[in-house]
Amino acid sequence: MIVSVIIAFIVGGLVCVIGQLLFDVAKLTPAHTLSLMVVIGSVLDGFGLYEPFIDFAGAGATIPITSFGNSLTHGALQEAEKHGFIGVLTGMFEVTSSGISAAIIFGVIAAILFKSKGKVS
Amino acid sequence: MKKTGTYQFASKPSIVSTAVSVGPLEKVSPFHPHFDFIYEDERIGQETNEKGHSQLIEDTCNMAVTKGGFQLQDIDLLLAGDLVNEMTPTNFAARQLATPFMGMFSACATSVSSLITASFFLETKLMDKVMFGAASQHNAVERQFRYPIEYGAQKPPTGQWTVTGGGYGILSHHQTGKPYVHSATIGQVMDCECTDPLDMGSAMAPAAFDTIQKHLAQNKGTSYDFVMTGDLGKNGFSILQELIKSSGVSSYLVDNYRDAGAEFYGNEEKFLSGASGAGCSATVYYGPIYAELLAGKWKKILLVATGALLSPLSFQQGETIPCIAHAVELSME
Amino acid sequence: MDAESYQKTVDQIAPKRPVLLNCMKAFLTGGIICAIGQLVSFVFMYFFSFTERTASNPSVATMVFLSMVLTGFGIYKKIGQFGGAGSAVPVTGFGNAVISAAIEHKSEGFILGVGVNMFKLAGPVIVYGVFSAFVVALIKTILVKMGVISW
Amino acid sequence: MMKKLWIISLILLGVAGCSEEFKVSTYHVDDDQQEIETLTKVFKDNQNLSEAAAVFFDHQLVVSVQVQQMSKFKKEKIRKSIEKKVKSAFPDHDVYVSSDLKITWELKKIIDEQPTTDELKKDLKKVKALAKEET
Repeated sequence: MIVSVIIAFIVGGLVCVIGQLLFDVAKLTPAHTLSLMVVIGSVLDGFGLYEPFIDFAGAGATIPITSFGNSLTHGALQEAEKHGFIGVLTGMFEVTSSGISAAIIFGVIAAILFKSKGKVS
Repeated sequence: MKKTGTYQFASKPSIVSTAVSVGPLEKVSPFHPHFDFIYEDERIGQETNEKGHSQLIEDTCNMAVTKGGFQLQDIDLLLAGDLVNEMTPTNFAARQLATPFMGMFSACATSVSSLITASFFLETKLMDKVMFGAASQHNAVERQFRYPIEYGAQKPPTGQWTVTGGGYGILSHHQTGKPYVHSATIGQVMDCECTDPLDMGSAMAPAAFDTIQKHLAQNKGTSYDFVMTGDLGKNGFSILQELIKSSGVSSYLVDNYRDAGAEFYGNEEKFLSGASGAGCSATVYYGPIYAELLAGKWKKILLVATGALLSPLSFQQGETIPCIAHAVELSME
Repeated sequence: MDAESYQKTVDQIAPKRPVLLNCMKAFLTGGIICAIGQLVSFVFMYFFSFTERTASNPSVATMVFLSMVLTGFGIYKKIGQFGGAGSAVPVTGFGNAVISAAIEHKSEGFILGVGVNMFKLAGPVIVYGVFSAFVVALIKTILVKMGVISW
Repeated sequence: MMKKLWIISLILLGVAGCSEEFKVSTYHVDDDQQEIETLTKVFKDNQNLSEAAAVFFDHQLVVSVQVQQMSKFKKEKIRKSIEKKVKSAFPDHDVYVSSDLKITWELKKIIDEQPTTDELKKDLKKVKALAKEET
C-alpha cells in the first residue's frame, strides 16, 4: 500500500512536471496547457495505454487532468463496442461525470459560502 | 516641425490640495506614512469590489476637497478615471460627488494625463479649481484583466500587483508655497510588440523612455531632483535604465531615476516585480511625492506615468500591447 | 527604436523563469496531491464497497471538495503560486478553476454570474476533452469496423 | 510494519523484482489440500505476483492476485493468464479471478474469519458483485 502511495507521488509529480514545462518553456497559458493534457490523455486511451498506466500508478494517473480525456474516450469506446457508431456520441460522459459534476456542485456551494479575498500569496 | 507634445504653463497652476487613500495590503508600503487613509477592508465595507472601488474614489475626492478647505461646489471640473470596464467606479463616484465631470482614460497613466488636462483648463483661466486623479482596486482590476482572484495561476517574476488605492488633487491658480505645474509632455502611443500581459514593465518602458527623452530635449539645462516613472516595476525599470544608458540621455543633467511601482511595496518578494495599476502612480505622486515637494525637500521633479493600453479582448485576439506615457514637471519655489 | 532589437534587450534584462526550481516545486506539489488522492482512494476501498477501479470516481470528487475548501479560504492560490502546474494539472486545479470563477462571479447573481461564468477557465478542458474523445473513439471504431484492429 | 518498510526500500532500489516475498492465503471449506496445492503451484509459476488469495466453496473458486509494482502495466494480461490456467486446472469449478486490491482484502477477511457455509455464500456473492462492477 505504501508502495502505491509512493508510486502515485512520483508518477503524479512527473505528470505535473510536464505541465510545468508547457507553462515555462513552451510559454502556454494554463488553459492551453490543461486542454493539451486532456487531449493527450484521450489519445493515449485510444491506443489502449492509459488503463495500464492507471493500473501502474493508481492516483498518479487518475488525479491529473489527463485522466479526464481518458475516461471520456473510454466511455465512448465502451459504448461504441456495444452499439457501434452511435455509442461514440452517447458513451462520452458514461465514465467521467464525477469530476465535472463534483466541480459544478461544489462550485455552486462555494459561490453560496465564500467571497473572494485579495490577500497576497 | 514635428510636434513634441511638450507645453509650458506660464500661469504656473498650483496643486493646492491632495488626498490619497489605499487598501489594507498597502500598509506594507514604505510610502505608507504619507497615505491619508488606509482602509481596513479592501472592499471598503461594500458588497462588491466595484462598489468598494467607487466608494474609495468618492471618499478620497471628498478628502481632497476638505483638506484644501473647499467645498464640493467650488470644484469646476472633476477629471478622473480608473481601469474597470467603461470606468463605472469613477462614473458612479462622480454621480455621488455631483460636480461637473469628464472621465479620463490613459490606463495607468491617467493620474498624469488628468493633471495635464487640468493644467490646460487652468491656463485658459476659464476655471478656478479642477480636481484630477485616478484609482484602482486590486480585485476589480484583476478580474477585468486576468483571472478570478482565487484562481491559483502561477505568476512569473515579471508579474506586478495591482494597487488598491486612489490619489486625487485639486489644481488651482498659482499660489506661492504650493507645488506648481511647470510643463508637461503628452506622450505618443508606443508599441514594441510585447505580448505578455504578465510583463507590463517591458511593454511600457519604451513609452516612458520616449516621453522622457522628448521632455528633457525641450528643457535642456534644467536640473531635476529626479525623474519618476509610474508603474514599470522592477523589471521594466531596469529596462528603462538600460535604454537610458545606451542612448546617452543621461547628459540631460538627470542622474536620479525612480519608479513608483518598483518602490511601492519595498522589497517584498511576494509582490514580484512591484506595483501597478492606475492607483499606483496616483497614490505615490499625490501622496508622498507631493508631501515632500510641499516640505521643500525637492525643487523640481518630472513625473512620467505609464499606461498599458490593452484589454483582455485585444490580448486574446493576438494584438500586441501598445503603451503610453505622459510626463508632468512639478516645481516648488 | 525597432521592436526586434528591443525584444532582445527585454530578453537579456527580464528575470528568467526559474524553470528547474519551478519543475521541482511542481513535482512536489503535484506528487503530494496525487499521494493524497491515493490515500483517499484507499479510504474508499477500505471503509466502503469500492474496488481499485470504482474508487477513483469518489476520490476525484473528494479531491474537488478539498479544492473547494482550499479555494474558498484563499489557500489554493498560494499553493498555485508555489506549485505552478503541480497544483493546476491535478483535478484539484480543474476544481479550483471552476470554483474560483463561481465565487468571483457571485456578484452578478447566480444565473448570469455563477451559472454563465463557472466554466470560463475550465471550459476548454471539457470542450477539447470531449471533442478529442469523440475523434479518437470515431477513428478507433472505424478502424475496428474495417477490421484493421480489434477492440 | 518493519518488514513492509524493508520491502519498500528494496523496491525503491529496484532490486526487489523477484526477491519480494510471495504470500498465498487460501480457504477451502472442505479442506482439500491437494486442490490448494494445485492452485498454489499455478500462482508460484507466475513470476509477477506478490500476493494471492483464494477461497474454495461448493465448486466455486474465487481468486485474487496482487501483481508486483513493476509488472502492474501488464496487470490485466497477467490476470487473464492466471484465469486461464486456474480454469484449466479446475475445469469443474466456477472460477473467478480478480486483480483488484479490494477483492484481495475481502478474500483475506473471509480467510481470517473462516465463516460458516451460509455466511460464506453471502460474502462470496458480495465479492463477486463488487468485482463485476466496472468503473
